[in-house]
Amino acid sequence: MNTDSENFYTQIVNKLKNWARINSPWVIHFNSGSCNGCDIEILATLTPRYDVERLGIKLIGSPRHADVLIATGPVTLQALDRLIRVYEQMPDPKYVIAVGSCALSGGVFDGCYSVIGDLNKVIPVDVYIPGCPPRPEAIIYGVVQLLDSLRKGTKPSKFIVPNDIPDFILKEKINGND
Amino acid sequence: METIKFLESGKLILEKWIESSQTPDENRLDIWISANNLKSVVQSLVENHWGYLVTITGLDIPAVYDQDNVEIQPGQLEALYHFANDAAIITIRVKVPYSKPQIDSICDLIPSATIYEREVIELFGFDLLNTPNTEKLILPDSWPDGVYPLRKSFTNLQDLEISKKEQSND
Amino acid sequence: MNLSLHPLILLLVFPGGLFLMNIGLMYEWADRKLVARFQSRVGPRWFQPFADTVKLLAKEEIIPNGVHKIMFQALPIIALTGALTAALYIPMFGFEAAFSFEGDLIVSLYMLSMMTLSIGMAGANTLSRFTIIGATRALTQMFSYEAPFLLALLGPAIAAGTWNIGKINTFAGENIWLILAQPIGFIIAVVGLMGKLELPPFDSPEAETEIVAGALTEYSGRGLALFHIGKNVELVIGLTLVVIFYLGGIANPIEFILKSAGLFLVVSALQSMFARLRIDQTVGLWWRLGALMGLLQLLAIIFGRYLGEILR
Amino acid sequence: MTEGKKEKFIVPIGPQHPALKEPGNFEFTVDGEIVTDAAVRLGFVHRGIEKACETRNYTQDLYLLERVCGICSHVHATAFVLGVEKLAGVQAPPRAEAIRVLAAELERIHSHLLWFGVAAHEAGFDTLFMYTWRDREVVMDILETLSGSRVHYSVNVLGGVKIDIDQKLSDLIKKDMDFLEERTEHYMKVVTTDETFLGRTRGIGTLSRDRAKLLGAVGPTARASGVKRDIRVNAPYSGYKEFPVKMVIDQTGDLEARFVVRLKELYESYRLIKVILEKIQPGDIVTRIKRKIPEGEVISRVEAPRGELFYYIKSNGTEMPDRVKVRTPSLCNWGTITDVAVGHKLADMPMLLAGIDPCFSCNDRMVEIRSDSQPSQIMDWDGLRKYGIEYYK
Repeated sequence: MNTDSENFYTQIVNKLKNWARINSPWVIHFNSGSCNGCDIEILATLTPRYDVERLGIKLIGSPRHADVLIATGPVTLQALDRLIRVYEQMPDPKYVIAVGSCALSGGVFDGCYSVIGDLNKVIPVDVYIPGCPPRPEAIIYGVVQLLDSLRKGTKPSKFIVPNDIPDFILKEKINGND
Repeated sequence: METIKFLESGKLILEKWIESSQTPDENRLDIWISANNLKSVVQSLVENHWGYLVTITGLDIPAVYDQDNVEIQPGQLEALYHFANDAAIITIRVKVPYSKPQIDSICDLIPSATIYEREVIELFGFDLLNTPNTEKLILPDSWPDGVYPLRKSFTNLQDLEISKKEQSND
Repeated sequence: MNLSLHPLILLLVFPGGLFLMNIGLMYEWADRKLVARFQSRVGPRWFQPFADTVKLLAKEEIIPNGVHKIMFQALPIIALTGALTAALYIPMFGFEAAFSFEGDLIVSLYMLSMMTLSIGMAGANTLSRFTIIGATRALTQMFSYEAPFLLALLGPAIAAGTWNIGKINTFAGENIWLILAQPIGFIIAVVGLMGKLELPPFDSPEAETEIVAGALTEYSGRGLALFHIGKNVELVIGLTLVVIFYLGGIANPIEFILKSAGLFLVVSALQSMFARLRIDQTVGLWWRLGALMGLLQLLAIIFGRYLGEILR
Repeated sequence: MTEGKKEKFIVPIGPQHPALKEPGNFEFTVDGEIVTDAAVRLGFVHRGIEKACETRNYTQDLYLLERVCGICSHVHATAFVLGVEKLAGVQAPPRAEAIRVLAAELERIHSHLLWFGVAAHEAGFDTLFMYTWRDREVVMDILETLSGSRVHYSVNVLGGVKIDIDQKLSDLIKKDMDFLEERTEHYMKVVTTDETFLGRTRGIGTLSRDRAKLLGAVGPTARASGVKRDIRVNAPYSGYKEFPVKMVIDQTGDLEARFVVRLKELYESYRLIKVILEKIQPGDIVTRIKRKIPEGEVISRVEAPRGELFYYIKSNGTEMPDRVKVRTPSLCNWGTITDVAVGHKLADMPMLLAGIDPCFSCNDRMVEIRSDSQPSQIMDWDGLRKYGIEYYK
């Protein structure tokens, strides 16, 4: 009886923890050699048109406060140490999202002498978002995929966000102009 | 027409140091000078308020070998100092050999040149005399000394390690 | 509501503790939502601050190298306790205060300052440069807004002729709203409150563009959560104080909610309207303008009372 | 603290720093809140593209160079394309030149609005940041409709452009320009009248005209100090010969002037885009160009949103360039930062940095492309490369 009720309480606490984690991912952004394209699009997700705060996502500055690391760029040798340090400074549990072709494979910079090329060689990545750069919608979709996998209780299996999000905004605009 | 006037006045200023010159484009003038004269050339340009320093470009001219692997022409480095005045561009070109790649720093004349100088020091291995700052600017901290990525002989860091190992094996 | 409850219950359940924390979280949500709406965004969902707090509590707490460990862990608790204790002297939600005595205004104000003090010490305790600069700024700012804020609250106190928050509340309820009688004091009090809570534009102690997250940069998990809660509690108390003093007091919960909401709207609008002030600009503003205006108003009130007594 | 024992410590801003969405390390030595020394360390985005480019031909390099910078990708491509076209002796058709200018001006609008938002954010004025970025989405939509991508437009190809505009799009752009003009008026008012904002910009970071000239400042930074440097006017290239722009100049040289100059440039861009859309002539948009570019050297200068962009391209007669040197505008403006920073408050630093509109990716590009004489070598995979090297030894 005693152990049962204990189990019950731990279950509830765990559920609550998980719920909180899903609903409050604080994100830190690190640029390790990106061309800015991805960084701008990440920043754009904060702005009125996309507004990720409605999902509880908050972009913060200190790695100590962060849950999710969004890294862009092909990991240059100079940024390597910092990237690892930022990752290590983050308290557990922590997740990593790689944004942009460069962080996936090196992109156009693959094979350059001062570039490692694949974020996964340096730190474990949970979600990849391809695109050069991915649209803000794709980035939000990637984060939501991470949250979904948390909801299911699994650490996200390597999930790659498809890059075929329809350009509904454009079509709307042009059609509206007719 | 102004451009041509600018170029002519520039040529006039620099006349006594010119070793050879050419005009590859209507708004450009390339001037070869000897490395010793660089400072006086730049000084006269600055004093006459002829344009501003756009950048310093480094070029690597690798050594040429004949079939028997004998060096016909030793490897050279070339530094190009681009000065622009509206549309007119004067390029001052200095050639130095690999063995003694020494050029006078022009930072005391043009303070902003330090960034360009650090760049060519790192990437080409120029030896800029009296340049105020030789700390690494662009390359990673872990970069090995004496390896200049923009020289033609450099291919890749991994290859560098392989060839080092091979040398030690020999 | 004069039940004789154990002081610990008063501190931990109502009016302090659980109740205040939850109200604080609601306030934070309202604040963020309003700012988001002013910035033409959708803004967070209603349970957002709650989720943030639970998540932070559940997270690993990293104690950085080179800090005084006990201090590092104790400071968030001290900060929160200070804020909660202050709540005991304030007639929350239209109920009477848990404790009250002549002079509790001063006590509660200084309990509120514990928060800033703890943040300052927390910043100085960690070895990061950002935290040290953040701590310096937090303390500098405290020294500058504290005096004008106190002067602004002193006005109503003198008008009411008492140092007891409860009595001031009754006085405010019976007389004309003091915002009309002492408009300058009201402005200083609201702006002072924003300075106290380090809300924009007075958020240079935690200016993320300059010094990451200020004094709290190195805090993670539980410590950060406690500081957050403490800040929210302070927000509740601060707003309540201003409502009591300047908006005609609070006699019942409905009045409390309506008046607080109104004041909140003003504070949020002010937050989103200005660029961040530099720390020296903040200090300058407070001492040159705030303190002077506060003093002027105080003199006017004293003179008015004196005049009134002569006429009588 | 006793006298003479003032503690100084270094506050690094970056490389991972919320103010700068891009890395770059500034070390400010601080005495209290006052900055006493400033140093810069770049290289966090140094990708050293050149080695991977050894086997890339001119067309591939075009796409690579676009990715030097995600904000001003079009100007990089334009500078490269103009240089290569000059080397090859090819002239792009007038319609193509006009479209290049159109894209460049749209990019300038997007870049300036982006910068304006970021600068407002540095100033702690998040509402303004949100508003500008909301309006920026209008330009992003135009660019996306025009080219299919929000960031790397790939408008240019060697010998012309690959996108065309039709009447419908042109009407849409005109309408949006009117909208943006109205919004910019509003921002202008904020920048010149809002007290808290002026407190952060007026009289801060003043760069005198002589200093700006000596330090080789370019772009809006130089123009805010009264230096007449604008390649679009000084040495008109591409479509700017046909569609001239006016140079925007301010004299004060402080942060406020830089804000004003950039906002005024926005007006100029709106006007120019409307003119182009009115006057653009029908015709081809691309001419043929040979894969092999004749031997030679060329200098190509264009005006990026941040200032003068300089390309030096050396060709050796093959399909691949021998050397490409890129000098980006931000690099020139670094000098001004280290010069101006001393004596200011730490709180002003983000604003100062933002004032020059730094672009770290640009600085660290070093896309120095050279070619070896073995074009057939496949260099993409490590194993193959090592095999290749050993084979050729």
